[in-house]
Amino acid sequence: MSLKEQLKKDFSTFTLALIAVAIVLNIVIGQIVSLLKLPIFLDSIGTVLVALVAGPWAGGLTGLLTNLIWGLITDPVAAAFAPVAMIIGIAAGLCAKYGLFKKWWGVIISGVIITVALSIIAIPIRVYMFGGITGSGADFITAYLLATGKDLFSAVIITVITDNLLDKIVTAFLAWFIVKGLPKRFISRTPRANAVLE
Amino acid sequence: MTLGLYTAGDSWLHRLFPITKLIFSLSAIAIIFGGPNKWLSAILPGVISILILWSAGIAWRALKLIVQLLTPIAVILFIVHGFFGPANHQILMRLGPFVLGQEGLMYASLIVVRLVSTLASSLLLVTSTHPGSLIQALEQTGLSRKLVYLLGSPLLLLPQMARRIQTIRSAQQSRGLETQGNLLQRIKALFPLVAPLVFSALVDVEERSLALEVRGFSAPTPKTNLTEIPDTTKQQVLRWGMIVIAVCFLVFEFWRKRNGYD
Amino acid sequence: MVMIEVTGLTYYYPLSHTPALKEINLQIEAGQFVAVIGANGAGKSTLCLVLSGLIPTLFNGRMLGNVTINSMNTRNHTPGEFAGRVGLVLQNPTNQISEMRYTVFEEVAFGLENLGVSPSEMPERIEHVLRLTGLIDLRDRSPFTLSGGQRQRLALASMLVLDPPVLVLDEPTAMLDPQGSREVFHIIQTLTTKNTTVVITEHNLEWIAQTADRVIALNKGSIVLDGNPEFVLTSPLLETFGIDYLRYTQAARESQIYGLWPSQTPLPVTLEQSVLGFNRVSSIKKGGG
Amino acid sequence: MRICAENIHFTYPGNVKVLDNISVTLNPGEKVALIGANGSGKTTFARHLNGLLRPQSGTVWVGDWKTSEHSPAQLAQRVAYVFQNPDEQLFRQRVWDEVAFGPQNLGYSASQVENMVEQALSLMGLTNEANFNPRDLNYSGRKRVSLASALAMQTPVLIFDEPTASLDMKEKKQFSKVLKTLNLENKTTLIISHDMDFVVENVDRIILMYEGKMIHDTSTKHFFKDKELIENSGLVIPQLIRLSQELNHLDLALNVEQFIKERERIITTIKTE
Repeated sequence: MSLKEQLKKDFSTFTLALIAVAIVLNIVIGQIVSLLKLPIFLDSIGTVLVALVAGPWAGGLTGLLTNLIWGLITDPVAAAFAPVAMIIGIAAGLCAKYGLFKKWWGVIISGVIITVALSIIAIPIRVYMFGGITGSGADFITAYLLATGKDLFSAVIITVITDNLLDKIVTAFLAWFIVKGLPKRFISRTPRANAVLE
Repeated sequence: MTLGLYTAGDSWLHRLFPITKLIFSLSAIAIIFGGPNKWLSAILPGVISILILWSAGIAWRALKLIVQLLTPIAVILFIVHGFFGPANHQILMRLGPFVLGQEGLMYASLIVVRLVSTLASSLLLVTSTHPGSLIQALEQTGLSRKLVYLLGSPLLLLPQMARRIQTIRSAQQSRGLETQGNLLQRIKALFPLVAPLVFSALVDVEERSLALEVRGFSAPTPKTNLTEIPDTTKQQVLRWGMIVIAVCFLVFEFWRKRNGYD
Repeated sequence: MVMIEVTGLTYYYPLSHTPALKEINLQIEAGQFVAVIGANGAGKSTLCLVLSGLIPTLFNGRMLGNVTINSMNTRNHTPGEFAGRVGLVLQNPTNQISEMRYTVFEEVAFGLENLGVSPSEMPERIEHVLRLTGLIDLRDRSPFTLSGGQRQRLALASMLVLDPPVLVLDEPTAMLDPQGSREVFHIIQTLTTKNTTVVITEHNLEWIAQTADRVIALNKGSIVLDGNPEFVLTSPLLETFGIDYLRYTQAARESQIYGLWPSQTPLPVTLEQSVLGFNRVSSIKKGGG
Repeated sequence: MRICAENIHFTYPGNVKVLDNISVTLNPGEKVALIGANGSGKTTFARHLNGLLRPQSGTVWVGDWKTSEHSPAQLAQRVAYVFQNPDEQLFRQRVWDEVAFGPQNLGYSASQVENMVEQALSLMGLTNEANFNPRDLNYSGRKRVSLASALAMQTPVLIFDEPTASLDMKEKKQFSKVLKTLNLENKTTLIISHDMDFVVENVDRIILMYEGKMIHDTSTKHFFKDKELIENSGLVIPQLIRLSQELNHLDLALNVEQFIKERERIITTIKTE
């Protein structure tokens, strides 16, 4: 199948409606997390879900657009991290494609891979645009590391990874459970989901 | 929640073709981060943006937003880089065991100025443009309807889904789910709240896609638009002008760096 | 003129080994108003998807037989090509809003824009359907501020503006309150006077009895009864297919056993018919003294 | 268990008055329907009965508990509330586990939970679907799972929001049997519904709400006597009631059996005349 055909198949009207819904899930699920006062974000669960059932490109697009829309309606700063959100979707989609989302330990590994992948993009943005600071609680880690004599770059690397690892593993697990609970009728519309279900 | 940043109005800025404002913001951001003379490139676009916002009568709102969004970052930036900046040499002040360094402060200031400028120029776009108009303008400029759908429909879907969270929470509480209490209880409540939201949204996807199909969303015919947002030749020229200026700045800076002027 | 022709249709959803529809043969004339009834899981919704040309192209299932709608074989044409030729209204009014437009007026325009109708032609057509559906005063409102019934009327308007010769409705009132249902029924009824072919699945048998030209009963994916409302809705078999009788019919059926319904009179499907029948017994008894 | 609402008022932010001085008592063993147009305040009122909403003034008693002093999760021990849309609550991979969620939350032991689940599944005719993914069932199937998950909690009070929407004849008959069983167990049931044909055949008492007020609260039999009131409130009058009215019956029939009795009475009076 040529790339063009694959893209056409990956972006049917069904997939488009799915991506639109997933973008909204990314944005609103934060409300549940803050309702429960949990120390995670879960703001890429829709992205990972789409990546699992519709492939890395669709996943990447979901992440990218989520942050652009965020930028449009609540905080333009979020738009700066759109490439990061995109990488999360692509990485998750590739993990699924190569069969990592079949066993629980594979899901943990995927969470780690996603974290590493997003760090590669997030770190330069954080350092060059924001001087390593994002105005969240994670900045204390950066401050502490700088105080102990680390350079800015390594301080940010450690911060980004510690800040994201738990969140991305939890996200990967939730998305995995959800795909396993999808109805047959839905799965039949998204053949890629079979790579997740044994 | 949906149209959080947009401020309704009828100023000249509001009436501008959205793409003109978009190009302004993008050019400004390019110059802020890649223009020659770090400080001047960082400050100038911000000042121009604020002046424009002021003439459109929404400068106060934009400034308030800037303060709101950037204060935490700015404060932490000054503290972190001021006291722990890796490049600190010149000592300005001692506070117990902590040392305030000039290099760190200058670096933090530059970042803050850049962020203020960036935010001001993007707020110029988003506070004066209804998201719907921006998306329609993108469509008029040739963006595919599929992408337009992906940008547009989440905006309108958001409030509905946000309401659904409340219903799900009530439904699960009625089944005895405790959503407050200790950390373990709260962790346990996560899946029963998240999963119905996701599942119910996904169940709707099929019906939503069918509804789009029967209204010709993927019809092979060329599309038309009921209304057009007016654009002018003047604005077209202006847009190209801004792009040219931004590119010139970037090329100049690139050339300067290559020849070792820094 | 035959508008819809189904021959030897059997359809399996993907991953399913039992057919959702089995050996269906069906001809629907242009302008006919057909109601489809059946228990849950009998295949009503699947039939709707077939008759609107979305099965087989959109679903990866297996289909035997052929379906032609307005002389177009559904195997050879994409849903995009059927848009404007077949309208489809679904259960959930909210899911049918495009979420791309900010007013009722623009929402109705969405389909016209997709089909490339010239902008100068649009306002007149839109105003016409907004009047027809009683939404003209709400033209500048956001679709999201409408009640369920109003939204469903908007979904109808968005289909009707495309002027499709065939309109398929899959339980359009299932999620509405009585007031909303009444409004939607009223609009659909006006279509019977036009030459639109209408296929509707609906639980409200009383309304079907008053409105439909023809009723088709499905059971486990097969057509088991097909005829005018009086014939289908009073069939002694109806109960075995898991379909309720109208209370009028039920009352007369049971009254018959006690001689309280005239033996030569067909069972009623409307209030008027029941009143006539029951009163006849009283007058016979009176006359016979 | 008795539920008692005393002078409840409730206003949503933005000054929309939804409940205007509502007082009502629901007794053990009573089957009550709450009807009225959308926006009349039915749901808002019902959500006061299990503590999802707290009265801004007035008191709601569930047995000897005030709802204002207990969380909805605690009140779930006494009141089960089934929401209209099953998709907004189902989340587990198997029907069995889904139905077990409520009893588990209420702290029952594993063997008790098993018992409660089996009973509820058999009541709703879902025993054969116990191992299915709830989302592989069609909408009415999912609806029945949500009903079963409330029944499994074995609470003395049950509230159902549009329980029969989308159910077909057999499924409705099944649910009607469930209501009778609950009634025999002396439970209090409240049904919010637009399905008037179902309501008249299955409840003893009807409460009609209009713009935040309870404008009618009477036995089902009595309810339809006030023709004007019913027509003004936009209700669908059940077929048999309409037929009885057209035939000038003195006794308005709630079901076919009553209808036939009345016909027989009329015919015999004609004969004896």
